[in-house]
Amino acid sequence: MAIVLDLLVQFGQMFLVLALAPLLTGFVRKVKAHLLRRQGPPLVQPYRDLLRLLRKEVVLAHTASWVFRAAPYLIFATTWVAAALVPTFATGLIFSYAADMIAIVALLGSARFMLALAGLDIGTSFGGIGSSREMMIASLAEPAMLMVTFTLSLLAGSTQLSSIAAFMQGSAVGLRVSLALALVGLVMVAIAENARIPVDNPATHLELTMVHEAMILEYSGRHLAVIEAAAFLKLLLYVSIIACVFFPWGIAVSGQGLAAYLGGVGVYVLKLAVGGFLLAVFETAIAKMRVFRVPDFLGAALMLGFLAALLLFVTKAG
Amino acid sequence: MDQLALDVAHLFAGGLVLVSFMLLYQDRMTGLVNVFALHALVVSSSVAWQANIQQAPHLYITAAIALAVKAFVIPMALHRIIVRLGIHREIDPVVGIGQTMLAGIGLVALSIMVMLPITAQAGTLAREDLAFALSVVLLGLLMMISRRNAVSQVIGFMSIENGLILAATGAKGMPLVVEISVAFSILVALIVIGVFLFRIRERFDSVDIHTLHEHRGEQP
Amino acid sequence: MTDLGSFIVGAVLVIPVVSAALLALLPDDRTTAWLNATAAFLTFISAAVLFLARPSPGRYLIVDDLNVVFIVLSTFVGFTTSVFSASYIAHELETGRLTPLYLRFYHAMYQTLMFGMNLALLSNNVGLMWVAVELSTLTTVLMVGIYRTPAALEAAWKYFLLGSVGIALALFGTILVYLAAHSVVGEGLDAMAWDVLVQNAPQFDPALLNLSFVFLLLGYGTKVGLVPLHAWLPDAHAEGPTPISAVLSGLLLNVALFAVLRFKSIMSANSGALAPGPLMVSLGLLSVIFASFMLYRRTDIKRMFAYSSIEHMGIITFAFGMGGPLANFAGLLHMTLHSLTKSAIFFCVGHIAQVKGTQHMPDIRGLTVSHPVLGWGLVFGVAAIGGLPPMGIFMTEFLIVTTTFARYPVLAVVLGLSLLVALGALLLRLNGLSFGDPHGSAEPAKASFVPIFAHFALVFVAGIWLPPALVIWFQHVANLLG
Amino acid sequence: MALQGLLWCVGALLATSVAAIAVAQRRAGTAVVYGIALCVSATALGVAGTCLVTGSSLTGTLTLPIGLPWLGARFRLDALAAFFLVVVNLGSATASLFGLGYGRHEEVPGRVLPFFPAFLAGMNLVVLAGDAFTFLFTWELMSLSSWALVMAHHRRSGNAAAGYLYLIMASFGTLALLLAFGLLAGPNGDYAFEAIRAAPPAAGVAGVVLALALVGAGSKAGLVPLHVWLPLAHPAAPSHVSALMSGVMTKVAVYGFVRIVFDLLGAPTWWWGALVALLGGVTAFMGVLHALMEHDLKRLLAYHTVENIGIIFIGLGLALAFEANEMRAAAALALTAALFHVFNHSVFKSLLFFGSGAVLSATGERDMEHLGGLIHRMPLTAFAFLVGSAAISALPPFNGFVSEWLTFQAILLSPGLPQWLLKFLVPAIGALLALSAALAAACFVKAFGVTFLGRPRTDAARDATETDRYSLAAMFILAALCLIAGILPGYFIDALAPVTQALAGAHLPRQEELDWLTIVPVAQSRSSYNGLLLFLFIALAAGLGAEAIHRWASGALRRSPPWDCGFPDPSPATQYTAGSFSQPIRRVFGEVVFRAREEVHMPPPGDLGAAQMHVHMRDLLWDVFYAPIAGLVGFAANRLNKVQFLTIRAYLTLVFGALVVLLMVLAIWR
Repeated sequence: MAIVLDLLVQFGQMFLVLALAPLLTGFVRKVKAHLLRRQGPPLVQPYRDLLRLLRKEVVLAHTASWVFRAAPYLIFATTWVAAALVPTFATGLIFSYAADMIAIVALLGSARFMLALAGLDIGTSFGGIGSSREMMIASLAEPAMLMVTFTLSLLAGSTQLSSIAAFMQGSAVGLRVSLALALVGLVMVAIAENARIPVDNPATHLELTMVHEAMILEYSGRHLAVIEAAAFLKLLLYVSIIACVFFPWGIAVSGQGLAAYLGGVGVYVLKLAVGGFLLAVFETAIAKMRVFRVPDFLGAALMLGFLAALLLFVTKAG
Repeated sequence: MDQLALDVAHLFAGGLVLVSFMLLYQDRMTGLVNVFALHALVVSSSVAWQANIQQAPHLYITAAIALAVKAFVIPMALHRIIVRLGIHREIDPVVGIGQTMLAGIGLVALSIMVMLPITAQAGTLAREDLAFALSVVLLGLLMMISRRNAVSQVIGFMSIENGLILAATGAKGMPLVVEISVAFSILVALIVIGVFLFRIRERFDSVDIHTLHEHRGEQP
Repeated sequence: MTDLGSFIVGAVLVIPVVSAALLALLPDDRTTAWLNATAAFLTFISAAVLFLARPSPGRYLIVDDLNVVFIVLSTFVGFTTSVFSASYIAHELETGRLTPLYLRFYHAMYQTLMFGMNLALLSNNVGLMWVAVELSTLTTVLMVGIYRTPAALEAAWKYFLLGSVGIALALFGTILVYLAAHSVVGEGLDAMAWDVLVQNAPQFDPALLNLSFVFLLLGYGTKVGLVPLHAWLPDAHAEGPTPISAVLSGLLLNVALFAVLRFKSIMSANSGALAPGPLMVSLGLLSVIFASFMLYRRTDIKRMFAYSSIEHMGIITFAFGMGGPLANFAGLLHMTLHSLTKSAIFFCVGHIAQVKGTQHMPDIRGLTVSHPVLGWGLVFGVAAIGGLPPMGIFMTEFLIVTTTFARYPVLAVVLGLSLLVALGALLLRLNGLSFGDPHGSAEPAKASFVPIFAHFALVFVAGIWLPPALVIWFQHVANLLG
Repeated sequence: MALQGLLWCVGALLATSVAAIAVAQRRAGTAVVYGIALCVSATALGVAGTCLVTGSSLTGTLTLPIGLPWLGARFRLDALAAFFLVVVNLGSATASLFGLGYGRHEEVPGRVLPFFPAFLAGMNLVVLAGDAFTFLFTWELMSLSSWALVMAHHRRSGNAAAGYLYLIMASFGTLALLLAFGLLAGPNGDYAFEAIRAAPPAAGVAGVVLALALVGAGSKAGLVPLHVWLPLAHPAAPSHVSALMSGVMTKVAVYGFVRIVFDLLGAPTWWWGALVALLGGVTAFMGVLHALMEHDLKRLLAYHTVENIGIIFIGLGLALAFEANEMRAAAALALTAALFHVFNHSVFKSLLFFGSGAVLSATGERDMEHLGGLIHRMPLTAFAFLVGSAAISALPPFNGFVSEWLTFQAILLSPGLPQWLLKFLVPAIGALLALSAALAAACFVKAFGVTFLGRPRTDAARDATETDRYSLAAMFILAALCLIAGILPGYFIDALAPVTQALAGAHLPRQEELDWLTIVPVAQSRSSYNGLLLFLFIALAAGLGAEAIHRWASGALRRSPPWDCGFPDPSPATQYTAGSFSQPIRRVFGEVVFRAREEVHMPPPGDLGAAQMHVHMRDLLWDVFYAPIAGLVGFAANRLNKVQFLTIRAYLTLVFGALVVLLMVLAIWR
C-alpha cells in the first residue's frame, strides 16, 4: 500500500513538472514583454502553441532518416526523466536514489547528442551550424556543470540531489565562498544550456546568430511540439535545481503527508516564479554576445566551478 | 763472457732504435732505402749474435734470411720500383720531420715506462732490450702513418718486422722463430709485390678514396 | 678412444688440405663445386665426432670444451656455405664474372681457409695459432680480391695492410706471452702450450701479461673487427664473393674472438694482472655504438650487414668482458646464433644481388612481392638479427641487458639504446627492400634455399627450446671462462 | 585444469597460423582460418569467463620446458589474468566473426591469415605468462605479429612508415620493460614472478621500476607523449585487426602495467598515483582534441583509444594514491572503475572499428569528407555505430557512462588524501576528465553525423550497400553488450570483486543483492546509480509521449525538399563538413594546443575565383619529443659516416692511436 502511495507521489511529480514547464516559459515571456512596455502573449500561450503544433501536419525533408523522426521523442523522454528526478516539492521520494546529479547532467547530454544529430540529419548548412555551435557550447558548459556538481557533492558528501538538498536544509552549511562561486557558475551554465540571452536568443530567426533554433529549423508539426516541450522542461529543470539546492526552504520530506506535500508544491511554484522573473530581468538588461565570445563566457563558468571545487578540496580535511 | 755477451746484444738493440730514428729522419727516397738496408743489417747481425750466445744454430737461418731478403733483395727491388714508377725523390711527410722525431722520442719514453714494472728477468733479453724492441715497433708504425708515400710505408712495416724479430730471437729458446720469420718475410714480399703490381703511385690513397667512390656503392 | 680422437683430429685437418690440392688440380668446374661441398661435409662429420671421441692434448693440438664448440660450429657453417656457394658460383660463371681458372683458385682457397681456421681452433700452441690465423687472413685477402675490379682490389689491399699490422701486433703479444711463461715453465714448446699456460698463469709476471694482452687484444681484435680496428671489414664483405662474406662474418671473426678468449682466460687466471673485462667491455660497447650509427647511411646491402656484424661482435665482446656465468653463456649462445643468422642473411643477400643485378639498396624494392621466399627470408633474418622473438638472439640480448643492468645500469642503458638505434636502421632499410612496389627484374631466383632454411630453422628452434645437453655444455664452458 | 585448456587453445591458434601459410591462397582459406579462430577464442572466452565468475580453479600454475632453459616457461592463471583473458578473447571472437565476412574483401589474404591467429595467441600468452622472460617474449611476439598485420597493405602510401614507427616504439617499450624486469629480478636473474613477488624492491628502486613500466606499457597503450605511432599504425591494418589492436592490445598493455605495478612492485608511494593520474588526464584530453581535428574515420577512432586509455590510467593512478594511503575501499572503487572501463572500451571500440570497416569495404573510403548519408544505404550498420558512439560518449543508459561515473565517484572520494599535491592535482584531473567526456560527445556527433547522416558527398557513398551478415552479427553482439553492461552493471562489478580483492585488498559491496539492481560504490546515502531504472523511465516516457501523440495529434506527413533559405543549391558540398563542424572547437583550443592558423584567401569583389581557406596545425608533441631525437640520430650518423671514407693511412693512424692509448693506460694504471 505504502509503495503504491510512494509511486503515486513520484509519478505525481513527473506530471507536475510536465504541467508546469510551459507555464514557466510563458511567465518569462510575459514578464519580458511587460518590461519592454508591451502587452505580451497570455500566460497560457505556450500551451496553445503546443496544441496548435500537434494539430498541424509534419513537413518532412526528403533526406530525413529515422534518426530525424525518432530524435524528438528521445530528447523529450530523457529531458523529462531528468526533470522528474530533481526534487521539486519533496525530497527522498522512492526513486530519489536514482536522482544522481552526474546522471542528470549525462541525461541532458544524451538529449543534446540526439538533437545535434537531428540537426545534421537533413544535410543543410543551418543544421550544421547549429549542431557544431551547440556542441562547442556544450563542451564547455558540461564540464562547468560537473565542476559545480563536484562542489555540491563534496559539501554534502553525496551526489544525490535529494541528499544534497537535505544537507543544505540542515544548519551545517553556513555561508561559504565556494557555494557562491558554484551558484554563479550554475546560473551561467543554465543560461547557456537554455539558449537564453546573452548566449543565444530564443526569439530570433536570423540564421547567423542562432544556435538552438538552427538545429530545429527543419522540424514542424508534432515533432516540433515535442521538442518545444523538451525545451520548456529543460528550463524548468535548471530553475528547480537551483531552487532545491541553493534555496531548499519549504521542501517537504517524503512521508510527511499530503498537507506537507501541498505546501511544498506551493513554495515550489513561488520559487519558479521568482526564478523566472529574475531571468526575464536579466535577459532584458543585457545584449546578446557574438557566438565566438561564448567560449569566454563559459570558460569563466568553468573556472568558477573549478575554483569552488579546488577550495573545497584544499579546505576539506577528508 | 756472459755479461759481455749481453752487453753486445744490448748494443745491437740500442743500435736498432738509433737506425729507426735515422729512418724517420730521412727525407730522400734513396737515402731511406739505404738506411733501411742498414736497419736489416743490424737486425741480422743481432740475430746472429743471439744464435751465437744461445747456441741456437737455427737462428742463423733467420739471420741469413734477414740479411739476404731485407738487406739486399728488397732494397734493390725498391730502387727499381722507384726508378720504374718514376716516383719523385721527395717523400712527403704528413707532419714535419721535426715533430715526427719528437713523437718518436715520446714513443721510446712510453715504451720504457711500460716496461718498468716488469720484474722477472726475461731470459737473455733484458727489460731495456724489450723496451728497445717495442720502441722499434712503435717507430715503425709511426713511420707508416706519418708518410704519405707507399714505399716509405712499406719500409716502415718492414722495420716493425725487424723489431719483432729482435724480440723473438731475443726470447731464449722460443720455438717456431724460423717459421715465423719466414712467414713474415713472405708477408713483406707480398706487400712489395702488391705495391709493384697495383702500380700504386706515390700514395696508398690513390687506390683509395679518390678513385673509388663510384665503385663503393656509397656516397660520402 | 683417444687414438680414434687423434685420428679424427687428423681428419679435420687433413681433409681440407687434400681437397684443396685436388681442387687446385682438377680442371672441370661442374664437379668441383660438389667436391668442395663433399669435403666440407666430411670435415663437419668428423668434427661432430669430436664430441664423442676426444684425444688427449698433444704438444701442438688440443681439443677441449671451449674449442670443440667452435670447431663444430665453424665446420657446419663451412659446409652449408659450400652448398650455397655451389649454386652461387654457377650463376657467377654464367654471367662470366668468374672464369673457370679463377674458380679452381677459389675452391682451393676455400678449402685452405677451412684448414687455416680449423688449425687455429685446434692448435694447442700460441705460435701455431698465430701462423694459422695469418694463413686464413692471406687466403681471404686473395678471395676478396678475386673479382679484380678496382673496388675489390682496393678492399683486398686495405684488408691486407690492416691485417698485416694486426698480425704484427699479435705476434709481439705472443712473444711477450712466451717471455712471461718461459721463466716459469722453462723454455721450449711448453711455454707456448695452452694447457700449460693456463695451469701456470698465476705465477706469471703480471706486467708482462698486461702488455701482452694489450697487443693481443689489438692484434686479434683487428680480425674481430672491433672499432677502431674495423676499417677493413665492411669493404672486404662488400666486394668479395658472397660466400666469402658469409664465411668472414660467420667464422673468421669467431676464430679471432676465440683467440682473444683464450688469452682472456690466461689473464683472468692471474690475480696480479689487470682485469681484461673493462678493456673488452669498452671496445665492445664502442663497436656497438659506432656500428649502429654507421648502419643508417649505408646504400650497399652487403656493406650494411657487414656493419651489423661489427655491431654483434661488439655485443659478444661486451658479454664476455662482463663475465660471470650468465653473461658468458649469453655470449657463447649469441656467437653461435649470430654465425648462423648472419651467414643465412648473406645467403639471401647473395641471391638477391644476383637476381636484381645490384647491391645498391635503392634499386632493390618490394622483394616480398617479386621474390616471396627471398623477401620473407630477409624479413625473418633482419627480425632475428635485430633481436626480435621468437628467434634466439632475443634470449641472449635479454640475458645480457638484464644481467648488466643489475650490475652497471648505465652500460646497460647505453647498450640497449644503441641496439634500438641499430634495429631502427635495419628496419628502415628492410621497409625499402622487402616492401613497397617491386622494382627491378622479377625473374625467379635459381637459388638453393636449403642452407637458408636450415640456418633459420636452427635459429628459430633455439629461440623457443634449447636442448638441455647443449645448455649444460654451454654453462660448463661459461664457468670455465670465468 | 583451466590453464591447460587455455594453453591448448593457444597451441591450436599457433598451429592454425602455421597451417594458414599453406591455405592462405585457397578461396576457402579465409573461412577456415577465421572459423577456427572464432571457435578457439570462443572456447577460451568460456573457460576464462567461468574461471572469473565461479573463481574455481583459479591460480593454477604450469611450467613448460621451453624458453629460458634453467627457468622454463611459466604460466599462471589468477583473477586478474582471467579478467583480461575475457577481454582479450571476447575481442578475438568477435573480430574473427567479423573477419568471416570482412576477410572476403581482402586482396592479399596471404599477408593477413598467417599472422592473425599468431596475434591472438600472442595476446593470450602475455596475459598467461608467469615469468619475466616469457612475458617479454610473448609481448614482443604480439608486437611482431601485429606489425606484420600492419604491413599487410604495405603498398598503400604511408603504411610502411607507420609500421616502421610502430615497431620502433614497440621495441623501445620492450627495452624499458626489459630494464624494469632487470631491476626486479636482480643480478642473479630470478625472473619468475613468484620470486619477484617474494622480494619486492626498495622504495627508490621501485620508483625507477614504476617509471620504466609506465614508459614500457604506456608506449604500447598509447600514453601521451608515447602515442604517436598509434593513430598511424592502428588504421593501417585491416579493420578487424585495427579493432583488435585498439580495443584489445592496448588493454594487454594496461594488463602489463597493472601486473607490474599493483602485483609485483609491493606497496606503492603516493607520488606514483599523482604521476600516473596526471599522465592519464593529459592523455585523455590530448587524445580527444586530436580526434576532433581528424577527418579520417579510423584515425579518429584510434585517437579516441588514446583518450580512453587516459581515462583508464586516471582510475589506476587514483587507485595507487588511495592504496598508498591505506584507503582500501576507495582504492577498490578506483580500480574497479578502471578495469570496468577496460572492458567497456574494448567492447565499444571494437564495435566502432567494425563499423568503420563495414563502411570501408562498402565505399572504399576512410575520409569522412567523402562519405555521408550512409544511414539510408546501410541502416543496420548505422544503428550499431550509433549505439557505439553513444556508449563511447558516456551517455546513459550505455556502459561507457557507468565506468566514467565510477571514476567520478572515485575522484569525489579523493579529498581524503592527505598529500597537498594530490589535493591540488585531483580536481584538475577531474576537470580534464569532464572536459574530455564532453568533447568526446562532440566528436562522435561529428563522426556519426558526417559519415552516416546528411546527403552522400561522393558516388562511392551514394552507391554503398549494406554489409554482410557475419559483420552485422559481430557488431550487434557488441552493441547488445554495450546496453547490457550499461543497464545491469552490478553483475560486472561483482565479477571484478576478486580482482580488486587480490590487488587492492578490498572490493566493492556486493551489488546484485541490492533492490532494483542499483549500483552503490560506497554507501546508499552517498551515491548510487541505477541504469535499469533510468532505461525503464526513458522507455516509459518515450512510449508515453509517442503513444499520446499518435493518439491525439494529427498523423499527417508531407515529404518536401529541405528549406534552402532562398538559395537553391542541390550540391551536397553545401553541407557542413567534418572540418567545419570542429571549427569552433578548433578556435577555442586549437591556438594553444596545435598552433592552429587559418589562412583565408578571399578573391576581390567581381573576381569569380574560388575563396580558399587553409588550416595549418602542428603536433607540438612531435616537435618537442620526436623531432629532436630523429635529428640527433641523423646528425650522428652523418658525422660518423665520414669514417667510412678515410685513407688507409688514416685507418692505420686509428690503430696506432688505439695502441698508444692502451699503452698509456697501462703506464698510468700501474
